[in-house]
Amino acid sequence: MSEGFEQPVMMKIDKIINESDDTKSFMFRHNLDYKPGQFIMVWLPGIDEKPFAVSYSGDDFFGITVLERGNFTKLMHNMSVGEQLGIRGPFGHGFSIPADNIKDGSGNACVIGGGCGMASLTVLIERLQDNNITILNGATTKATLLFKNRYKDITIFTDDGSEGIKGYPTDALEDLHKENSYNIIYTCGPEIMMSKVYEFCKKHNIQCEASLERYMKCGIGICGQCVCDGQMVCKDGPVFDSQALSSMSDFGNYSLLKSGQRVSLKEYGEWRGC
Amino acid sequence: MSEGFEQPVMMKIDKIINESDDTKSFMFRHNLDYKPGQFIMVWLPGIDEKPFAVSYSGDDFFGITVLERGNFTKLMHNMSVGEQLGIRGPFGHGFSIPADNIKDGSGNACVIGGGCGMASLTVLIERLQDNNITILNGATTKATLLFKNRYKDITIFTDDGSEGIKGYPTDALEDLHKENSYNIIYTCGPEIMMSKVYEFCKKHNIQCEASLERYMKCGIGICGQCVCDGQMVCKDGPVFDSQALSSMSDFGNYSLLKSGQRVSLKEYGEWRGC
Amino acid sequence: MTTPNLTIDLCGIKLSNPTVLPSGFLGTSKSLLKRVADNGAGAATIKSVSFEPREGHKNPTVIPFEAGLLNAVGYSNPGAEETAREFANIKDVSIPVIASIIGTKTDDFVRVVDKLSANGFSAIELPLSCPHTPGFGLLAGQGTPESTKEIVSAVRKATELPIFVKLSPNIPEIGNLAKAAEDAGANAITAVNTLGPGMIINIEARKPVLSYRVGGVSGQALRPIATRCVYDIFESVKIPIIGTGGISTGRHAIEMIMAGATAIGVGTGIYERGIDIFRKICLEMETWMSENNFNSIDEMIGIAHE
Amino acid sequence: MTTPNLTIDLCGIKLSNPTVLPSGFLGTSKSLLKRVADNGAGAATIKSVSFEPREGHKNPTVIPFEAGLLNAVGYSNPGAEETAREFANIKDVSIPVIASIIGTKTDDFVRVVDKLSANGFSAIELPLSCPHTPGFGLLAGQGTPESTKEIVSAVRKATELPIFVKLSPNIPEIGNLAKAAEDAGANAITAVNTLGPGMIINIEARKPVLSYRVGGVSGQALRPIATRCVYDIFESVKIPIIGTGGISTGRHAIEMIMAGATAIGVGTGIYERGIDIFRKICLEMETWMSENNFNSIDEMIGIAHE
Ligand SMILES: Cc1cc2nc3c(=O)[nH]c(=O)nc-3n(C[C@H](O)[C@H](O)[C@H](O)COP(=O)(O)OP(=O)(O)OC[C@H]3O[C@@H](n4cnc5c(N)ncnc54)[C@H](O)[C@@H]3O)c2cc1C
Ligand SMILES: Cc1cc2nc3c(=O)[nH]c(=O)nc-3n(C[C@H](O)[C@H](O)[C@H](O)COP(=O)(O)OP(=O)(O)OC[C@H]3O[C@@H](n4cnc5c(N)ncnc54)[C@H](O)[C@@H]3O)c2cc1C
Ligand SMILES: Cc1cc2nc3c(=O)[nH]c(=O)nc-3n(C[C@H](O)[C@H](O)[C@H](O)COP(=O)(O)O)c2cc1C
Ligand SMILES: Cc1cc2nc3c(=O)[nH]c(=O)nc-3n(C[C@H](O)[C@H](O)[C@H](O)COP(=O)(O)O)c2cc1C
Ligand code: FES
Ligand code: FES
Repeated sequence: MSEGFEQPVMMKIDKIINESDDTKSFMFRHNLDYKPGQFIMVWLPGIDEKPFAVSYSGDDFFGITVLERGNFTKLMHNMSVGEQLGIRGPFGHGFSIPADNIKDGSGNACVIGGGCGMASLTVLIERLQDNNITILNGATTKATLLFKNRYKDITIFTDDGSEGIKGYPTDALEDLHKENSYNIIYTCGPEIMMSKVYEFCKKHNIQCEASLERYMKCGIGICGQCVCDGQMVCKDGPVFDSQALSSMSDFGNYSLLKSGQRVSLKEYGEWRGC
Repeated sequence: MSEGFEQPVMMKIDKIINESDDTKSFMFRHNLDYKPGQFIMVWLPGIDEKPFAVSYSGDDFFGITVLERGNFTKLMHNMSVGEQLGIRGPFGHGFSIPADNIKDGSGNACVIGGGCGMASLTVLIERLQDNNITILNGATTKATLLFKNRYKDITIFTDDGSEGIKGYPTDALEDLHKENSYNIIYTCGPEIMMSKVYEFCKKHNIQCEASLERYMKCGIGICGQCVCDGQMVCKDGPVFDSQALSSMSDFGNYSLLKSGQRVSLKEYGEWRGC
Repeated sequence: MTTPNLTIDLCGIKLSNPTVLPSGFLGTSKSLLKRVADNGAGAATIKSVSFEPREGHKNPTVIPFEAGLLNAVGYSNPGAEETAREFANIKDVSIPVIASIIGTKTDDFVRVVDKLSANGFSAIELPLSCPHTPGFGLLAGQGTPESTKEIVSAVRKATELPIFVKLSPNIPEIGNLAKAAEDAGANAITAVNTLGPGMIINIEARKPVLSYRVGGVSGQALRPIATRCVYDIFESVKIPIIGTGGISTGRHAIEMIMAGATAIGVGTGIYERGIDIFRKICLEMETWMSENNFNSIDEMIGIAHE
Repeated sequence: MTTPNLTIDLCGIKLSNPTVLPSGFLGTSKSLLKRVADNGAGAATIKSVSFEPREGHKNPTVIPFEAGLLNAVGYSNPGAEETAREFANIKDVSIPVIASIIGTKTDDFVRVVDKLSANGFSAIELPLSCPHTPGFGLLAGQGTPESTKEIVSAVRKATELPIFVKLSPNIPEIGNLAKAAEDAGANAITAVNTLGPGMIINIEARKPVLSYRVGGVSGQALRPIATRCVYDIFESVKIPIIGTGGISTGRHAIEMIMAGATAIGVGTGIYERGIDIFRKICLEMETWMSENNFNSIDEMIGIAHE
């Protein structure tokens, strides 16, 4: 059972931050016992409920960062300070911090975020401050870049070169690893990107931890909706390590639609978009 | 809620002691967290369930003492070592030990038992060993006397004079109190006897604690069956102090039958007997 | 900020707060009703009474389990005559007292109502819904719209007092049944009686624990179902509802009121939180209402339907 | 002392132990069924499948409360064709797998059975009992003896596989319904589906939490009622019963078996104790059976009736 909220608790929006053209953060005055990589379910009463990562976390506040993508996120984007959202969770297993192999501070870690996947990585990055870390942040274009000013040492990539380096963050990995010799790479973003990171890690024998996304219903590991090869992303994940990923042939390939139909990630992405 | 067993737990009879012609004790190997004066409910599966006091209590055992009176106790008396009884509880509030007014060891206490009411007092007597106590034990006749050899300093009374002093223990109170100047008197037995003890205490301004008996159903303070003037004997009692007793005009007078009908204690006693 | 007003008007009966002691809990004597009143209840119901006395089932009759209580008391009661005596001058109790009346035939109900007519009860409750006593409630076919109409109409003729009809959560179309009661002249619906019945077996004894083997389920297990029943009934009738089932906190009480209840019954909660649960629930309601800008119970009734 | 034997024969299907994954839990993919098998389940049921795909209700669809879960998933499933594909060669899963089939009309059931005929399922389960999905189960009148007979007879003609009929705990005369199923050719009864429905309202939001507003109750709240249902059914039929509802320990499992179950379903327990609950329950059963001198499940079935 979860140690957090089993049922949604209504919380007032305390502040709204415009993170980019299509992304806002919603801040709440509440101390959430949250481990980076876990997620919460956000409820719009009478409408729907969806999973989100926690992107801000402090002693008396937390926040989530939401890309406007469909009806639900649109309704959220139309909300104002003082209005309430239902929050339950946190659920699932987060990242290992610090990972065993960098506990003594000698090792190096790399964090790679893609798109709004960065939202799952921000609290992780803050918890890793005492370690040697490289932060890579990719986006399609300048206007959708998230958190570019939140950290000093962050390397930015855009598909169109409108800001930072033109290209994917994964393109830079080979060189960076030669220089820094990573012990662990944490990643969250489009699954095709994470799958590339995982393959890279496998090749170089680096520990990899990736945060997966699947459509969720119960969020508590009973309905089987979020399955990825015998793993429940909501409960066994959403963060999986190299060992788990190696046995998940659906990773990077398949996901279930709301009906339970198993489709390619491309098809899932198209459905998920609206 | 009770800290003991909410539902009956089956326990094997470990030993059976013949206490008198018509009374047996049943011993169980279990450490029951029991305060003197509390009671347990004893279940004969498929038959009935009745309240009993705990008359033996140790680190790894406890026992109850049962007068054969009707069908239920007859069935119990026919049971053998190794057979099982269902036990739930303990329930209710017990005696105050040591009572505030004898905490420093300077005061005197008197314990007065009548008939199988002695069963409610034995563990109390053992817990009071370090204090100055007088123990009075009354019975109709020698053959029904309980625990006469269990304590060194015990004064025995029988109605017919077949053992000890002829008469009621209450008859001796006046003299004993002159000698010992009691701070508290504990009592359990026929309500007519307890009522006399209470009146005596009131007259001499002695604290009194009496353990009442009423027919019980739920045993957990919700059904109202065991009511005695707004008090639930199962939950607020079975032990009541002078202050509580003073506001209970039913004490010594009325009790409810199984149907809930309020009758004189005499009528109750006749029904209760079978 | 002013303290929220917890008073309600329950079909003409004024209650200082919405908490009601339901039938079967502590309602065996006037002395206990006084104690319940002292502990903050807004109203109280006596243990259900039949014309003739009944001993009820053997013990165990009530047994706690993880999610509430299982009971098969079997409607033990001293009969109408003795009940009239025990609860004489019931106005001595400082809160309204409701007489719960049972019968196996329509006539029985009327005979009991007559016997109690001089007592001064504030209302008559008809539990047409016990799931585990042969000859009564569901086991006597009293849970149908037809028999509900028949019994309510007969009692309607016999008394001027408000009539509460107590329904079973086992009825699928509970709204229809409530409507039948309303049409026949009921002034309020008590929803709900216990659920099931259920059974708990002691595996060492290899026997059901209750001597009657099965019993009605109350408490937490019942609460979501009671809430749904109240929600459904609220959409079907105009008369007020006494929402009963698993309420043990102020939040639970408010949930039931938002589903459509005007008053709320608190039975099994007494086991969980003690006899002063009525006062506790009222305090919790007041605090929540202040924090959430509600001034009265009326403002909250049924608002989950909007 | 020899270890007790947990194997059972469920109308010809051999199970290594009596624990069964009920429909709606984890049964969305073959990979999860394998995992359930690895965690010690004796058999597993797939998520109920209709002929056409169904998206089900919006979230929240499942919500925990103090005494179990409330759910209104709305029978989401990818339809018969896709299900046949996902569960192709189901014998790859090391335990017997049961196909749960739903339909709004008798014909639908048969069409799904036909689609799945080549998969290698061990049995067909017909849940004629969902309390909260329009067009299905109770809301489609499938909980009557007549419609039960009609559907079971039709499926009986379409398959040689054992047929399990899953009943609702809401049915008062559940024994009669089980008998109707048996008479029509059912080989086992699964008892029970979820109870209610129930409702939970979030008082700050002033709205029911489930997007469908109401949902079926499972878990602890359901257990005494499920036990009573199994007890009643055991007295009415000769075919075996899969007792389901609130089981989360070995003691609960044995209680259900003593009430009359041959196998036991474990759903909500997964939430309470994790996916390895099947193994935990088996261990607890073994320990208890050793201590209480039972050598096999058969010796315990229905002994609470003696
Ligand atoms: C655990 C978890 C939590 C989540 N929490 C949130 C949340 O809090 N809020 C929210 O709104 N969503 C959340 N999501 C959703 C998820 O982040 C997005 O669905 C995903 O990042 C796609 O985002 P996008 O649409 O911006 O991606 P896109 O714009 O399609 O891609 C973003 C970037 O990813 C990289 N990339 C894309 N394709 C490739 C490729 N082929 N190879 C290498 N790199 C590539 C590029 O840098 C690209 O710019 C969460 C997901 C997960 C797994
Ligand atoms: C809390 C509690 C726990 C109990 N637990 C048990 C239990 O464990 N086992 C069990 O079997 N029963 C138990 N009882 C039952 C109870 O003890 C008996 O019902 C009661 O003592 C009568 O017993 P009896 O039939 O032996 O009394 P009787 O034989 O009628 O009387 C016993 C003695 O009481 C005295 N007495 C009687 N009448 C008077 C009078 N008018 N004035 C002064 N003294 C008088 C006399 O000394 C007489 O000999 C319990 C009762 C209570 C209150
Ligand atoms: C021990 C017990 C006895 C009951 N007796 C009666 C009764 O006599 N008449 C009646 O209408 N309801 C009776 N009920 C049902 C309650 O009045 C109430 O409807 C039910 O317990 C649900 O409320 P709760 O969950 O708050 O207890 C009884 C319930 C219990 C637990
Ligand atoms: C989330 C959820 C989904 C369910 N889906 C189905 C289903 O599709 N078909 C079905 O027959 N029963 C379904 N059920 C009912 C279960 O199979 C089971 O009968 C019920 O939950 C009682 O068992 P439990 O208390 O062990 O969970 C579902 C239950 C839950 C909680
Ligand atoms: S969302 Fe239900 S198991 Fe993960
Ligand atoms: S026996 Fe039920 S209240 Fe005491």
